[in-house]
Amino acid sequence: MSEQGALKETTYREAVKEALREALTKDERVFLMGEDVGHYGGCYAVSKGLLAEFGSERIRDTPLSESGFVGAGIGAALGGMRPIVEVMTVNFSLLALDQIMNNAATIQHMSGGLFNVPLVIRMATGAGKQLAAQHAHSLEGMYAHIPGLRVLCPATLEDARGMLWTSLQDPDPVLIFENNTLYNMEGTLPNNAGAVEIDSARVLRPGRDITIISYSASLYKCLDAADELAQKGIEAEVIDLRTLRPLDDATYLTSIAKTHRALIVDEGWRSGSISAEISARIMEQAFYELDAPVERICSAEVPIPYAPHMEIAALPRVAAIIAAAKRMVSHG
Amino acid sequence: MSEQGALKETTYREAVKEALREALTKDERVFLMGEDVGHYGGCYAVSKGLLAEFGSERIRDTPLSESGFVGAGIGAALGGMRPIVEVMTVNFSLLALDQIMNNAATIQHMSGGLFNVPLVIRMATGAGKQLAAQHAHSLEGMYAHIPGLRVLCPATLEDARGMLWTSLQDPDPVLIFENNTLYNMEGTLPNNAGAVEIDSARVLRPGRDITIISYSASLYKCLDAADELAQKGIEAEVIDLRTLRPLDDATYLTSIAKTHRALIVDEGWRSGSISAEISARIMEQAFYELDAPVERICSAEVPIPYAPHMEIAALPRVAAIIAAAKRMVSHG
Amino acid sequence: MSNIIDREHAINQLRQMLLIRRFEEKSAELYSATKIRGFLHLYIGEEAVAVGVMAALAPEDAVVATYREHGQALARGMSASSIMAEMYGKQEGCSRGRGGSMHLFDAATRFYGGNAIVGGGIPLAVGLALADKMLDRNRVSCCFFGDGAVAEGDFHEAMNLASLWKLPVLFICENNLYAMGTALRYTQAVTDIASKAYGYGMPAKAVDGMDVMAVEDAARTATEHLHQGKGPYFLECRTYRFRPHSMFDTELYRNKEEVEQWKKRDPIDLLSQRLREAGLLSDQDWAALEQSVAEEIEAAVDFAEAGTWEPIEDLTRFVYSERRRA
Amino acid sequence: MSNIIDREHAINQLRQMLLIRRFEEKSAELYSATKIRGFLHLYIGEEAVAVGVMAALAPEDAVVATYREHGQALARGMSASSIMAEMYGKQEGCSRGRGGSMHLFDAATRFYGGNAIVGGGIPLAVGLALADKMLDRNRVSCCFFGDGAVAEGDFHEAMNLASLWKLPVLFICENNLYAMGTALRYTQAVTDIASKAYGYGMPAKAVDGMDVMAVEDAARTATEHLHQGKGPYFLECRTYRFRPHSMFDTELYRNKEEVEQWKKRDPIDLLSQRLREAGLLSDQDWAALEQSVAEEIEAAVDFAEAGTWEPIEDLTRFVYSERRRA
Ligand SMILES: Cc1ncc(C[n+]2csc(CCOP(=O)(O)OP(=O)(O)O)c2C)c(N)n1
Ligand SMILES: Cc1ncc(C[n+]2csc(CCOP(=O)(O)OP(=O)(O)O)c2C)c(N)n1
Ligand SMILES: [Mg+2]
Ligand SMILES: [Mg+2]
Repeated sequence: MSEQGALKETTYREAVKEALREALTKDERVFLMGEDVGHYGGCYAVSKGLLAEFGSERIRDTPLSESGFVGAGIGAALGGMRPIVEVMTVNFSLLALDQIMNNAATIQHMSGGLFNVPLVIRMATGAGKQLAAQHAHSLEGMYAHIPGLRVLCPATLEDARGMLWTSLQDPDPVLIFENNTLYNMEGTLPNNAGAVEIDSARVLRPGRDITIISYSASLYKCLDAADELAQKGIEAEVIDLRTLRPLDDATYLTSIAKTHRALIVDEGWRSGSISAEISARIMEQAFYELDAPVERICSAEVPIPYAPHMEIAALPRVAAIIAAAKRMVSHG
Repeated sequence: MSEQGALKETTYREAVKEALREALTKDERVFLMGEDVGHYGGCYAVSKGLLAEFGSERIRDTPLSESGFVGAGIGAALGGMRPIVEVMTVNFSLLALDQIMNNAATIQHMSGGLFNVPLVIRMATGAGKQLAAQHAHSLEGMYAHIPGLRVLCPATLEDARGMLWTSLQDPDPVLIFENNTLYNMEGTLPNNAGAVEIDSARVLRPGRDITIISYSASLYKCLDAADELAQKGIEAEVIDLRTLRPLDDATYLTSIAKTHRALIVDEGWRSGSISAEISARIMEQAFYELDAPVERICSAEVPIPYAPHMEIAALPRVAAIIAAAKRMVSHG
Repeated sequence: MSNIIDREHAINQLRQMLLIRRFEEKSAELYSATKIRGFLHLYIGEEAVAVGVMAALAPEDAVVATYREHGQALARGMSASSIMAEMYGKQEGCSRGRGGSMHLFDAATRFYGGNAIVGGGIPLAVGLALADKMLDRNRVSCCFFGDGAVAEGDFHEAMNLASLWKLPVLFICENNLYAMGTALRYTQAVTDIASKAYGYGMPAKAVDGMDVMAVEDAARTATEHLHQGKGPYFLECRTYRFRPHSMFDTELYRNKEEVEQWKKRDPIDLLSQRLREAGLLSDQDWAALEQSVAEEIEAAVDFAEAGTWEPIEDLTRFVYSERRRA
Repeated sequence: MSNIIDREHAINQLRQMLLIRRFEEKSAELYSATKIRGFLHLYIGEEAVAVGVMAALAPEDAVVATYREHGQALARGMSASSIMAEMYGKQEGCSRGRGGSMHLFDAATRFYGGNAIVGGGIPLAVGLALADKMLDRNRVSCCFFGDGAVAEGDFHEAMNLASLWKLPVLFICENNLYAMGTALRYTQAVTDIASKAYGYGMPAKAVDGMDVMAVEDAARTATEHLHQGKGPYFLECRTYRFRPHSMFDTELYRNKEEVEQWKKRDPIDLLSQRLREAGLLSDQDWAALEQSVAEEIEAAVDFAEAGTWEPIEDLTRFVYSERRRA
């Protein structure tokens, strides 16, 4: 960490844009490609203004051809460029999953190390805006199942600003998931904010009684819950996983060695979620540390409905986190 | 179970073909569609002969358009047919995942129950034939993450013969995964073999010392391991999950209440596998029953290599199952 | 122009376009009032396409639409009330409040949804047509999609399947020149969309999508072709979106002049003028139309307002069918 | 026929085709001997396509191929030894024994693999060409794919992207009339594949894929077009697979007569006859060719036999790069 510069007010959206601007400025091989990143300004206004700044070759609008332009991004990476491919949202990335799993994640191993794919793919993820079943998936956990990929989930302004550059230095494909509800999040960043490491999880809030493990937007529900729990005298330690693949086990295991209780909060569907993987790893590596079984709070296993009350009911809630934490701490 | 008829020698391949023949004969709305199911006779010879028997309308060769013909299968199901769509192997199904997740699995909930999708999708899965990274995926666990789908993994001749008809009676989309190494498996079936229930797991081998939970081809490694363990005086109970979604928790929980130890064997990549989900559920529902932490034996987290020794090294091995079981039983 | 003679029909077409227009103007209002949430994609300017095409379909035909489907749903005969209630998220809505604006469904009119994955609905129409063919039902499956969808693999695969298997699919491309904020010239190497049908051996026609009668004529020609079992038909309707792509769009990608030019060809004005010139539409007629449309929409809003919320306990219903094992 | 004058070149083309032929005959033998496992897709009968096209490529150009790529790899200049060792699964193989027959890779010749997902390699070629264009390198990216791949969405999306962005991609469709066991007439509504290029605004030509000189001429015309920055070019090579799709194929879908008819147009016979008629190939010349090819293949087999197994501890190497953070 270089010395911190003066703080400036900003938003998650601006932080991502700053990261893009920095990358495009520093490295000529970097370009941004995706649907509506140019003339429209980005579906979430993240790339607004960059077309004028960097031109249509480097801020490249694509047709609706997710598989085609993700595959083209892989090829461009093989050809010496450093593409940032934006898939508008994770919901549409299923159309490109064959390219991501069978090419991007596989070529290096399958070629015996001859070729690597320095590609960054950004996508918006998550529910919360009443966009209904086909626009509310949280599939970052599913992507974390695939060997050969790195999966990042920037939850803070610092990570939104800093993870992109580090990802671009990585010789392998990196997926960055930006939760759509975070773009308007406000906060401050040092003027000289820049690259951050992407290998470890971070303790967002220290505590002694229970470890709450989460990532992305759900973290803020965990922090709210932790505040309320504190008033009840329960000190929850909140951990931001930051990177879903490869997982940093050490950080949460260290915490559990202290708290002896773990609760995982995950916006993905419960069965086969990344939270299941973490629970299984705790079982395998910290079984004898546990004073209570690890619990999970995930989204209901339903396509996310449009109606506001139904959508809220389908997602992890602060009240549920508090209730679970209390139960776990009181018992055992 | 109706009274058992005389036994006849058969194979897994023949059992699936018999199931197809029965379905095509009994229900005019049933048809089989996929790549090379007709003139070629099926890439694994499963549908060999059916074209001559049922004609090219009902044994329908498709172009290489996985997304297109899976989507067409969904539409045909909505239109009153009972399509059996064969996706040659799970490796290619990624191209159709958008249709499977965003349409087949979602339409009923999203339409408030107005429309349902009575579609069966069959695919071959698994490694073991030196087909290398793009032809050796085991992604049934990934599909089991998706609400709205039923995911079946017939491991026995009985299930290969019986699961299809039951699936066709289901008003919702059912995915049937046939491990490619099982097609040549020989055995006997009663002449009157037919539909089987698809809701519950089954104890393949009773035991008192440890519960080994698995599905599909890996089960045979578990059974071999169990035989060897028996010689060492360790009685392993082997459970065939049969259905990965929805999971039948009761069967393995009942077993664990007896053995107090659970080992899960899964050909999928370890992180985020179905075995993680099962481990997490045991944590949540049987924590206090456990005398040792639940363990998992999965495939190495690598694209499956071509070289024979490397492929074997990447997959679950009998020796590893035995070693883990011994360690778990001896300890704690 | 044959239809002009049939005044009743023409007036009905005009009323349907007006209903869509006013319904969406009201929806935009209600969006600002936060009664409607999520994405709201307005069809304003494109009404002639849905109204013209639906006039050529029979009740037993099937329709698959996109997330911009209020027009198709209304023109197909779904009630404004059930659609408005859906956008309110009320359980009296056509999809129980689960789908919202992008996912309107209706069994009675065989309306297979609002699909919000661009191109994702096209293969469904192929399958619906396949079912009809295999069950010897002489019906049409009609799918609507935009110019942007033409770049998707699903478009290509579905076009080939429908033509290869000679299925009765009516492909309606609503070419409004933009895919969200990306102009057609930035998404297609060949911007003459209808011409692409020939690569699939499919008859195709491009029609003025602002002229409801031209659209209806072309659609009737198409459905006749389909009913003769000659395989699919492709119809490109050249139209324009007067409003932003969705309520979040700041329209940086097109200029006001272009929009104004197209507004001069407003499909509702075009038809009403034609009727007036033919002496078939008086000021009173028009006022009466506006009146009845206003009443229908008011009733729809009242219905939606009076609607109830689906109980949260029902959240997990319909993930799987309740009558397990058909 | 201009090339016929260049005897040396013609003989070299003949030798390359012969090398591929004998290499694959040997591979089939070794497959039966279980030295080679997995899928083995033979190119026998189609040699003129790879040999003709590669002659038009420069060393700095890039190639993306399919799982049926022994011919492309050899014609591109990869050593028979590294390919044979790969099929043996030895670490001296071009892909360390990890890829096998379907996944041959080589950095020196910019051979970006054997891709076993039908159509999956096509977008990669588009990206490779995009990189060249953005880096102002006047190079060609050439992708090979079969008639079956034309039905895939990836084909459609990649064709449009390449043409839209005027990228130097050479699309080579190896039309051998079958996708595995499914005849072209069962996979394409329009079986004239070259004609599809026009829907993407791409120049295209169909050429006799059994005539190596015709293929080379057409490929040179194509690469000239590409080097002038005029965008992509589509070349359909009409050829035929003499052998089964893979070693498991029982060929129920085609009859012996058809195969025999095509064998009369064996690309190797065609060229050698032409050379003999022109008095440019003597029996001794032929014997010498066979001899040198046999020696090269024997050496390759020896190399593969002598090869070593990658240590199992290396299994997890190259999932991620070892030099983390370039
Ligand atoms: C597969 C997919 N990619 C991207 C999107 C986001 N998106 C929604 S509408 C749209 C533009 C579609 O344009 P067009 O097909 O012309 O239809 P129009 O909106 O003009 O009616 C985009 C990019 C999506 N919904 N689905
Ligand atoms: C996406 C995908 N679907 C199916 C397969 C199985 N498969 C392998 S080769 C093949 C036929 C391909 O035919 P074509 O493109 O004409 O190439 P050819 O084998 O004739 O050279 C099929 C169906 C695959 N490998 N990938
Ligand atoms: Mg449009
Ligand atoms: Mg072929």
